[in-house]
Amino acid sequence: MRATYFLQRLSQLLIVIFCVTFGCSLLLQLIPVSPAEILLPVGSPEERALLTKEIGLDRGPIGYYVKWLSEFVRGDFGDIYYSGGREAVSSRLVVAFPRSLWLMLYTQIVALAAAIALGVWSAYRVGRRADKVISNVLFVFSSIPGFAIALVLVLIIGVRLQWLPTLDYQPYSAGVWEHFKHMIMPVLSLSVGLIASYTRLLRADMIATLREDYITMAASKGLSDRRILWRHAFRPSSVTLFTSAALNMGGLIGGAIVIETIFATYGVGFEVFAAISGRQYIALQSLVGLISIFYVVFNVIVDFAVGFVDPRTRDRRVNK
Amino acid sequence: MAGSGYAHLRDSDDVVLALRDIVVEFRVGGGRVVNAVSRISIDVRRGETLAIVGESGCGKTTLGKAILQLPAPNTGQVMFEGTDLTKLPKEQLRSARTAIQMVFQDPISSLDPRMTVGEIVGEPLWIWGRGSEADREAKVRELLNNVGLDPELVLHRRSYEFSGGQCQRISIARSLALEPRMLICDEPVSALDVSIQAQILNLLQDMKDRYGLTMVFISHDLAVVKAVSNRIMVMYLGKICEVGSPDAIYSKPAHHYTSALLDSVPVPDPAYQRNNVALQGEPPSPVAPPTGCRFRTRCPAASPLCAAEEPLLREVAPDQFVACHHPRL
Amino acid sequence: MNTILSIAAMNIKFVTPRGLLEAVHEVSLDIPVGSSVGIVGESGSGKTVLSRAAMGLLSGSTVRREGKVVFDGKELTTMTREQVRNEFGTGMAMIFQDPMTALNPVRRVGTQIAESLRIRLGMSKKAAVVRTIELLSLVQIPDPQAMLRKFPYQLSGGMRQRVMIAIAISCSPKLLFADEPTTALDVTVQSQILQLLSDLRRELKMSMVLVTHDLGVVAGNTDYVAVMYAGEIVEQAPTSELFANMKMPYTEALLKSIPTIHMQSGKRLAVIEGRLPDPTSRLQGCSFAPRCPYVQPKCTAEHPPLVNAGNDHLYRCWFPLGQTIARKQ
Amino acid sequence: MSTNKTYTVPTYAAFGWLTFSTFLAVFGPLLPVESFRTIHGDFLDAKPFTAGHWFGVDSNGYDIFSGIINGARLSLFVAFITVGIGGFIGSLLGITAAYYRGRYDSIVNTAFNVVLAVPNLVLALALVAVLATNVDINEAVPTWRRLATLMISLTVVIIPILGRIARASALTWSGREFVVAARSMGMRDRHIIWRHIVPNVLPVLIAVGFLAVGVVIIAEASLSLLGVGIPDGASWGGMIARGRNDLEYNPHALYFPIIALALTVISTNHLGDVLRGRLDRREARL
Repeated sequence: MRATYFLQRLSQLLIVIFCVTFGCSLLLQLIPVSPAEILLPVGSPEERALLTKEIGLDRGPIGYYVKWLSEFVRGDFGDIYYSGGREAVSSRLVVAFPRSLWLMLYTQIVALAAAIALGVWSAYRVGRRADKVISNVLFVFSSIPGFAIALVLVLIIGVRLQWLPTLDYQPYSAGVWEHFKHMIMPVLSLSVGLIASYTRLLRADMIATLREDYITMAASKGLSDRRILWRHAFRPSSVTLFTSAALNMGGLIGGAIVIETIFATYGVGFEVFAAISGRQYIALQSLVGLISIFYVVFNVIVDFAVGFVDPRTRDRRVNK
Repeated sequence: MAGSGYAHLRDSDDVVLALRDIVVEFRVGGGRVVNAVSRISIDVRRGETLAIVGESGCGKTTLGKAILQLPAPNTGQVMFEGTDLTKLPKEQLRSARTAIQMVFQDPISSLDPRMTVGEIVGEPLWIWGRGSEADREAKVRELLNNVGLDPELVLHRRSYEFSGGQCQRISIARSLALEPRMLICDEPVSALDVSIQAQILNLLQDMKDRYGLTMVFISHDLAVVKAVSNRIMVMYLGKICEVGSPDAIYSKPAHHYTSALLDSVPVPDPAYQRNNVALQGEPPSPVAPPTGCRFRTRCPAASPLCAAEEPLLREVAPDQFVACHHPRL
Repeated sequence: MNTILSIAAMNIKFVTPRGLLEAVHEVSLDIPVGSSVGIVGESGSGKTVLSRAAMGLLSGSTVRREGKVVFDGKELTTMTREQVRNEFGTGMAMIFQDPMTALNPVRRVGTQIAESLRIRLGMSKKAAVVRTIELLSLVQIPDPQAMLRKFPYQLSGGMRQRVMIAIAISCSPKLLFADEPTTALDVTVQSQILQLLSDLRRELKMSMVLVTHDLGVVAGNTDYVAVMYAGEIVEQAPTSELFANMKMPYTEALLKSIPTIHMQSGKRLAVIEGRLPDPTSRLQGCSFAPRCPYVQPKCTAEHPPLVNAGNDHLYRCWFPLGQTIARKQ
Repeated sequence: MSTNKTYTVPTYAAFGWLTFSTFLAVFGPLLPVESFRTIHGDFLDAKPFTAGHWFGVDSNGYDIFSGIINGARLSLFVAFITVGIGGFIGSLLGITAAYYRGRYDSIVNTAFNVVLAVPNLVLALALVAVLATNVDINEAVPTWRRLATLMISLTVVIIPILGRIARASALTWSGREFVVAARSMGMRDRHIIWRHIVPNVLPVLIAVGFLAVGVVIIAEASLSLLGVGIPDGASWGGMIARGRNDLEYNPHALYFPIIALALTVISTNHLGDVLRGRLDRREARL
């Protein structure tokens, strides 16, 4: 039963990847100018014709897509062209990807840790002062865009106080503290909004769970509040939280464009931006394809994680 | 041919509704199929109240909705006044449905919370463009009066301002607006408090007399059914166990399941003694029902024959039919 | 007579947006050791709130509780939460109406039962498993070993209710609260569970409070009955005395309005007119007065006190049934 | 937030701020405020509370106060239009999909998932880049077309967000028995959708729509920071982008648009929350 479900789900997600990438290549055909013209603004017609053939644009939309796909699955994500040369997207990703990955991981860890603590506490104290303060402060933070927080941090901590560097990224190899020093502000800017939204999700679900009969039942067994909160209430309340966290993964990998630009972290998001502003449509298509694969992979992972957290869903989804 | 048999069907002119070999199946994940209703045939005479009784999951509600084609049965005929509803095209079915109306179990879910009572009760008239606006309002007032609500007080209020019993009255008024000839009541009182149940049951009885209705009354509660019905059909796991008049079935049930059901009903009398041991176990899954007689896994009288062959309905007493190899009569 | 639980002058109010909702009003009730006491009432009568408050399970900023609860010689109402918690499981335990919502959906059946054993009784892991299996067989679950690793959603309603009973009796409580333990179940399963409860009560020498809306359930399973209406006890007596000699018109009306399988079919049911009282406003007189067929001017003007008629029979009525007082009908 | 009173001081404040900024957006040009394009050469880098320039002047000589008023018009205009159109298309798709189910539903649902698989900003950026490319790449794209492109892109972002919520809500409402009742009375599907489903889904959509306005305002500002927002950098996002270049010496050029933007988003989010809360309480009573 579960194997059938797994295959079903996987095929749905493959359809999503297909649609995203195929949609991308259709958009490419929509551009009123030949991409070769954009990529080689100073090239001769012969050079452009050669490039058109190399990319596969002479084969029509489907032929082009098939060619792109066969190269994509082999790890050839196309090239980025600039005056006087070209560079493989994959070689740029080798640099950019780890940066985005760390950024995403730290952000999620910080956001989840804070949200679980705050969410459980405020649900336990619902309606009391602590809950109200937490909820209102987080509400305000959830409405302030990440870039605004980033700019204010840069101004105060980076420029005025000079505590942390405002630009650039350092790998682990440059020293652990160096690495973290460059990560603190971007991670904070990204996670403040997430903390707020995660906490709201968890708090709402926890409050609903705490009203369930099985919590009263647990209380009538003579268990302590701490045990009831963590052993009985947290797990069934955390499904929405983890689902939404997993769905953010793709966005954090490829969508943290503004933050990566402000702090010059130059991860995948920045590569996407560079591809768009440099009209590198083939590179863009590969990058968007990669991001959607990320989205899909985390979708599958979270599906099974949810099945572990809440066993009811294992059978419920079979019934749907 | 295996089936539930046709011995209980009556061949007379006043049969309004005749169901023939109704099968309703639901697909669940993993290619499994739930046999909610399997090959049920039954008929209802004009002015009669047929009660369909059974525990949860026996398919009684599904059967009731299949009459209205909500959803349509997978196979089988639904003959209503001589027309087969399963064969009607969409538009004709739409108008055919007006002759059969339904009262639902959940009085709150069956009323749109954003509409006033006047709009709710008048809606069927609006759909079919019956009469002018003034005619319709007069009709709505009359209906509300008939179900025991004061039109002046309720007309402009919304359903969530009312209690369950009042909502059920509104729901009944709505179902009568099109002057249907048949009313299907799906557990109309099981969501209500005891003191309110009797009010609604009496109201249904009154409305039946006033509008000359034929009724199908679906319930899990044998006591409620006894109060309202002329003929009873007991269901178990999508099949008919027993069909007959209430007096026959309640005084000398022929099917072991019917008898077990009757024995399980709590009686409000401390001196009352049960004569049989309670039925053991719970109904098996409708995804993989037992072979032969579906009740055999819990039946005190089960024999190898019951597993091998499905019992057909046969007459054991005048107007009492049972599908059992070893009936109690 | 020894009492295991004694509730004195209990008042419970809820703070709601519409004002104070008085759920329980001046209720006093003693549960004798070893007895089974039924609390009967319709929705909104305060029966569930009363049982939860007696156990100290109602908490939160919206609850206002007054009164005294003495359990087994200890005054719960003056104890700390920590101390009250120490009475749970070993002293008092509760089973709930809907076993689907009262079992934790994400934890295995075995873990849920063993949890009380390990935490409340300090058993080792191994001993807890052994005892869990014993408990599961005690509540007549076939194949208890396999049951340990199951999740509640994989069980049928009856099995879930048995698991919940196993949890409740795991630490051998002296008093068991059963809050509508069979309402969510089918009628054949209901009688199994009621039988199980009464067997266990005898075996484990437990006292029991059975909260239900069904006079039929009360009749066969209790020694004493308290009838509640609008947050008050309106009649209270030993079960056989109550059914033989009803004093309160509400109790009588409730009994008469229940359809039974022994009544003649097609007969009109006796009805309690009107609807359940609004819990946010308390009437000046008797709360049943607006619906009472025997209402007198005094009933609407003055609130009747609880009167003792002898034989442990208490009632709250100015003009009790069976007394030769001229009544306007 | 979770008070029992329906309207609290923050609610009035949020409503007041939104009314005020909408007023500025509509009547801004009629107010006796100098055009935001006027360059005040004498007041370059003037700090806040300078007479005549209460919010100061930035390093280009633009008055920040008139910039904020003008930005209100653009930011709110873009946000309300895109949410309106995107919400309409999204809920049309979502509601019909939920009602009819079957293959149509799975197509719509997959389409929503496809769009959601691409991060908001990436999607908007890519659409802007593709749609705003001219035949002659050296010729500048006209302002109106860039604005239209921006709005179309943001609409595409909004459609699946609101569409999914409309679908989920419509799914629960179409399961209610009153819908079955309506069908049994012979009501036509389109009438059922229009009379029974839409009125019940609408309040949720309006509540979420307020949140979506916040999403669009932030998305537009992000695009501005990346240089592809509302043309001429006249929106709040554009002002933030310009202020960023000079943040060490003229922080007020950054603070004021950020405050205006944050207040607006806080207000729309808060109003969305209040509506949501009222709905939840109402549902709870049903």
